[in-house]
Amino acid sequence: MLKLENIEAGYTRQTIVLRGVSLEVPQGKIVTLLGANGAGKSTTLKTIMGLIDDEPRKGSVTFQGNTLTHKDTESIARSGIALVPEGRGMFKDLTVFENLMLGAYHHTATAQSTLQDVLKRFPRLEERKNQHAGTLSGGEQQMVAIGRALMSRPKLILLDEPSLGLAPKFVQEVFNAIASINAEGVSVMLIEQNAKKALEIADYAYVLEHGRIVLEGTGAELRENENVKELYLGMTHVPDSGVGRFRRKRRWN
Amino acid sequence: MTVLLEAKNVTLRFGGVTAVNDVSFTVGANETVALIGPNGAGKSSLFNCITALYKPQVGNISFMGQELTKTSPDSIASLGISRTFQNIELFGGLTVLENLLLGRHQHLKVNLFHAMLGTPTWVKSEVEQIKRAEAMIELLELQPYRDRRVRGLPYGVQKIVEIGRALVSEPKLLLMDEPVAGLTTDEKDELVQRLGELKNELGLSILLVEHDIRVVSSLAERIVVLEYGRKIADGTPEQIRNDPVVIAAYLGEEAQTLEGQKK
Amino acid sequence: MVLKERYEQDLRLVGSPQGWAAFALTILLFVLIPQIFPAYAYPVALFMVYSLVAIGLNILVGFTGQISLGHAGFFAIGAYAVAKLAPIITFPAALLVAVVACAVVGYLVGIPALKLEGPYLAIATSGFGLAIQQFFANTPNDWFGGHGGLIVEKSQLFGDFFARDRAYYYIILAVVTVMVYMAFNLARSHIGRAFVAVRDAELAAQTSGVNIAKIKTLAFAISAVYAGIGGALFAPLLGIVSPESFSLLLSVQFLSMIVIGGIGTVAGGILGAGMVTALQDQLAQAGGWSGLLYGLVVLIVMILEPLGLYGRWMKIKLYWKSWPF
Amino acid sequence: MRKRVVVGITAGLFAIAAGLSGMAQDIGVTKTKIKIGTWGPTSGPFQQFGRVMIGIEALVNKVNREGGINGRQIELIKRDDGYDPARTKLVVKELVERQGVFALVGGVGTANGVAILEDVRLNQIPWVSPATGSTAFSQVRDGKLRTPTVFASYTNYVIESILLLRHGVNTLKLSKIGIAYVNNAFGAEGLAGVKSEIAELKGKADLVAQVSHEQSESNLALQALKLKESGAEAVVLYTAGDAMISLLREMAKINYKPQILASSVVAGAILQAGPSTQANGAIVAAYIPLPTAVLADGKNGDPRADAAFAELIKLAPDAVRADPLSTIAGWAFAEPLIEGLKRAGPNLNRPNFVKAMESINNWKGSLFNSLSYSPTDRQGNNSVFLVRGVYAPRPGFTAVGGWVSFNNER
Amino acid sequence: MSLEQAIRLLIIGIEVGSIYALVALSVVLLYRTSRVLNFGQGELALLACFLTFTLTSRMGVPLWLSFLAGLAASAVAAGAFYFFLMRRAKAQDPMGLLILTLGFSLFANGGLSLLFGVDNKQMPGFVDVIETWQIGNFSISKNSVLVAVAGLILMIGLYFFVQKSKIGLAMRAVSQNPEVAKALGIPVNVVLVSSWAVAAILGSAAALLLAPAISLNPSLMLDPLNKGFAAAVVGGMTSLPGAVLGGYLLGIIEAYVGNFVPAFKLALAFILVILVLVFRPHGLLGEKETRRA
Repeated sequence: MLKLENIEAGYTRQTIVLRGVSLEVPQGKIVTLLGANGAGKSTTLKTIMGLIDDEPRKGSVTFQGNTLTHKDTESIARSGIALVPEGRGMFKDLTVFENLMLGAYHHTATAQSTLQDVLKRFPRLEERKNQHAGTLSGGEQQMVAIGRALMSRPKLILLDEPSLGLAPKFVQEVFNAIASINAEGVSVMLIEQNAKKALEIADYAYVLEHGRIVLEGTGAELRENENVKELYLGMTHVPDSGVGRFRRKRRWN
Repeated sequence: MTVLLEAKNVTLRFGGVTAVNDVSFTVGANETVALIGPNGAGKSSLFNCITALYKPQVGNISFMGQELTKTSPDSIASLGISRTFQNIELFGGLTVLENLLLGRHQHLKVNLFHAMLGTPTWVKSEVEQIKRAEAMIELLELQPYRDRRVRGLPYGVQKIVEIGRALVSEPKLLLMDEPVAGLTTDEKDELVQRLGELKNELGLSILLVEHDIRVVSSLAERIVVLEYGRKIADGTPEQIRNDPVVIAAYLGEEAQTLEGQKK
Repeated sequence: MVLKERYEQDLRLVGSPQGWAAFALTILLFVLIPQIFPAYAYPVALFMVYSLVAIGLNILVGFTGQISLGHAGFFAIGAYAVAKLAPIITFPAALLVAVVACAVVGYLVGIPALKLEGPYLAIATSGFGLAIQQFFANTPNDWFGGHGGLIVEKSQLFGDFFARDRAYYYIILAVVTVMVYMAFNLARSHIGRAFVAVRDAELAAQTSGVNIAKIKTLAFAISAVYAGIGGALFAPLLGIVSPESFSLLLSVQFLSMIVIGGIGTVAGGILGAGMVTALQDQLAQAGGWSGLLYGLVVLIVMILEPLGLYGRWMKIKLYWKSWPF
Repeated sequence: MRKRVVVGITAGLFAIAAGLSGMAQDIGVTKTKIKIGTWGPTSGPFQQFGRVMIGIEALVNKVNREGGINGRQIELIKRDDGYDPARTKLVVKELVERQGVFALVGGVGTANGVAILEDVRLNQIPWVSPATGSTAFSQVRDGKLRTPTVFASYTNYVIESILLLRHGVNTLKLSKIGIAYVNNAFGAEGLAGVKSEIAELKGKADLVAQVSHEQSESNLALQALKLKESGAEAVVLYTAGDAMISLLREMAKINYKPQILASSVVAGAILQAGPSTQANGAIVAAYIPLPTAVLADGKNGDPRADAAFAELIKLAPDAVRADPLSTIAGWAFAEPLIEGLKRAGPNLNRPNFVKAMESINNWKGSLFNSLSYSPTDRQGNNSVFLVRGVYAPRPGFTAVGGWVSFNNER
Repeated sequence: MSLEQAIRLLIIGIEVGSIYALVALSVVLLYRTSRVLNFGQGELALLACFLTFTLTSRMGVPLWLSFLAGLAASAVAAGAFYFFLMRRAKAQDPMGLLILTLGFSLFANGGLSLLFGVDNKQMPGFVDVIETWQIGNFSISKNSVLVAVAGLILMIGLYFFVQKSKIGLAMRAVSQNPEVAKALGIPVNVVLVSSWAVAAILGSAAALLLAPAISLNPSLMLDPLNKGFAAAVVGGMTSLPGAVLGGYLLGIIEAYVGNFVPAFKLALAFILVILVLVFRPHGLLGEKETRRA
């Protein structure tokens, strides 16, 4: 459905963040992209959405057979991709209702019925409809962000760190919501720090390191991979105090 | 163990909202204490009270017998407290070396005129600070970045620079606000490891706010749990893990997974 | 021992032999200008005066990140101090008064400015500039000459010899050299670092032991002193101080100097002052087109070179890495 | 000691300059050419004042076409200073030191002119007709002329305002006087003149209101109200042009109808304020006689002025249409310069020229009432030509009794 | 002070305040969406005035038509300035953009002076500026009423535009978080261009209302723009109601205080600014801005 081929991108001409990233999100699946801060996860999403001017410098992005490379964000969004941005991207001084309606900017005709669907999915938002988004709790804001993305009836939804900064009990709620949206046929691309949770619901996963895909496989495969276990799942114990481990080399096979 | 930092009945209100409600706790010499709790529990507010950025309405905080609620934020450093921030607060326009020199700011007693005229007194004092900063650069293996502007350095390096800036001021107590947020597990482990070493080497006390339970339990000797501005528990990691109040309020199933892992 | 030497070398303003050569050449050039190109003595003197103001403004705007649209006010205080007092207490003493007055006023303006940011500070400081202008204009005529201003005769202050711009030029050169030297020193000292720290991360600066209020008001005071000394040198150079000269337009012109020259560096202020003075000098021949052309130059610089001339220079320097300085 | 050195240097410089440019000739003078500099704002908020330069240029062109002066063509170099004194000095320095002009003519603005006065004094640069009515250009200090190479031909504002007020009080029999002025040197001199004359008049008239406005202020509703409250029967105007238009309209709004006595500077604006304001009937001081073409009824013009104006309208039609008064003023300012150059003869140098200028006595040219200089006096003109603004049959002026001169003795 | 005088001063205050409020609104509207203080606002308004003047007085086009043409021209010019210059400038920090608008202001003022001349022109108005209505023995100027009413209508219109229209909602979204708005598929460039256009229309409307009462020349907008900035700051740079409040407050205070201490009338606006900011650093109705990513 969504296909990235050999993407090279960065923010200024001198720097390069993505060095040939290729990945695929098949129809109706959840694909997760793991990686450390600065590995290029958010850059990948921004490149897909056309949010960085004149990028990617190399490679192509195709969505349902149409190329998205160097199209403007507006038409990319209209083609059926919705983004749930990092940090939830609330319009804090607008009401929950207004936030949601902005998601349906190009879908005025279906806005009302979609709104009913979204409110059914997140009943708590119904109560807070006329409240300013900034006054909501982190978990509720994340619901608004996801709901807002759904307002455009997307075929693919991109989520950038949806669990970041949420208390553990909200995290589960968010992941449940993602799974249920996917169950209704929306494809999902998920970027997460919380690798354990992400791998639980993902059909397929990629690991990004320094702008390259270093590992890929099904969710189950990656859960069992030793390196992933050590670096992202934290399954091994912190060794007792020793020396010389400060900047250890990583070993990828 | 001698008590270094003591907070007594601290209450902080913003308008009608009570951010911190009657919280008391202590940090002993060469002890690591973690503050945990859900978002909005008042952890950062408490931090800001200790660094005198906020003034609590009730209660007092003393550090080695010195009342902190009555001082200004910039004199905290000279008392021997330094801190790092949740979303890295570095001086992006300055080099790594200059960032570390800023950490020495409180030790600089040279006045404006010496500086503007570039007198030998100024050169002497500056050289002394550079030496200290240089030592810290070596300790943290930051040599490759010494003269690079901090803006644009990798995230992980920035985290280290920030810690370096906090340490170069020779604090007795280091406050760290989510030191491992945004790092990979690998990097987290390394940092935890390193902090443990530094703590022993420098005889530091550490007070940290952290979400990552794993980091907290491996680093902290004692954990203070906050919820809605109140302290709901205070004890060793072991005690906290088994505290039913904490489990209900915060950990939820996470605690169980953690338990599972331990086994 | 070796290490120590290296640190001290780091702290020298001019390090390499090539650097020294360039430094000496620059000084020599400035000394010789009135002799070789006497017709340019006045424009270069004016440029030096403006450089001081631009350096000062850059310390405030570029280093600490506080905008000011009111530096014409400090410039005016310096100018009036000399215009009024120099005939009574001699020029050096009047210059000293200008320094003290600007330091005090700059400090006082800095206090309310602590709470303000962005456009609020811009408009509030423009208000300060206006208030100073109105003060000099509306006080009784025997104080500061009211709207007509005060005439400053160099011949009265220095005798007929220094009344010539070519001679007075050297007085300006001496003062400006000292002030520029001090600015370069300040920029790389712990105080200069603290200025930048306050701009980049106020909270962290504070917890590192920087007293924000003190450092910000200090920046205001130093900035005001530079502008004030500029004004003090300007008054005899021009020969008249009148309130209408110290308008918002002048403050805007100062600001455009540092933006054109390069924000946040001492050299940027100097380059910008040079550029603006040269433009004024050259565009006078363009008749009705001069306003349009000046605007056009500003537009082009801002559209193409965000770091100003100094930024462009640094890029060229990077390109010609082998070039001595 | 120092003085002797300076004199020596100056003399030396003169000697060199003279040597370089042929025996008796001076800087900016060759066998075929005389370089003359002028400046004014042609950018920024005050650029309409720059139109004076067009009038100067028109006269210079005419003289050149007729063969120049003693075989020499005049090369006029114009510069824009944006009305900023620091830039004035910049451009005048350029004119004098890089272009090497022989003399300066015109030059708009009081502070602007003062900024170059010391240079003019030290370098003995001839300067004819600073385009401002300030008293600073004809100063006498310790019984000596401060700037002996400067020749003012503009009736200064103090004299102008006194003459206006005298007309109001003595001829129109008005006794409650108000003044509106702009907060700058021009306004201050107008105010000073009015105040001194009120004192002279010893109770025949009172100053019942004085209101001011800032240069940037263009809405004078408050000032109009204040003047009305004071009950002033006559209002003397030393304001900026656009502010005056606002003032007159605001007066009309509140139905307040005093006699207006306006400075020459706002004469142009009087014709733009509109027929239903007090501009209609305002007494205006002009420093030159008005040509028939400018007069509303086409009568009473001065034939000399008519001739000059006819030339001017051919040479600079656009400028004349837009602002006849400033343009013709430029012409007037240049006239004494031309006369001086003629009188100095073929052996043209600065000392000769200054002597020639000093010989001008009760000279009328084509536009002045009477222009006189002497070795002790550089304020050549003390007269104004009073006119009245009218709007029918077309906007313009009618003459009111011709020239009035200032006579201190009275 | 007599009652009559008090009322007269109030009328002057409201009339002037309407102009200030309109200019302040345009300043705030732009600041909210683009984080820019636009010093070129005055020249955009001048363009509208000069065009209206030329069309009506020189070419005989009906006044209302020229009026609309003037507004449209300045809207187009503003949109183009944003789209072709502001958006592409490499200096995207607030200071650089501020200087960019200053450069534009100098450039445009020079250009307009060359094109239309520098002399005072009589701008035609919908009513004769000095005609009055007589209410008892109290006269009120038709123009003052026109200015106040037209100002009010424009402000209400702006309110509905920003609060109720789709593009208004998008403007508010962009003002808070342009990046996210863009990612949602909101045409950010269209929104920004329209906010520049609407701001230009407000500023131009103020100038077109003001010009008939005084005279049209290239420095027409110097003072109103300064006061508009001051009013915007007094009200709070982020608040549209604040701009209106600031404008009227400044106009009225200036009228009363200026009546007693005329010498400091010009500085008054800024004294008010400083007084307000000392107690409320973000203006009367403004809020502290959250830092944008």
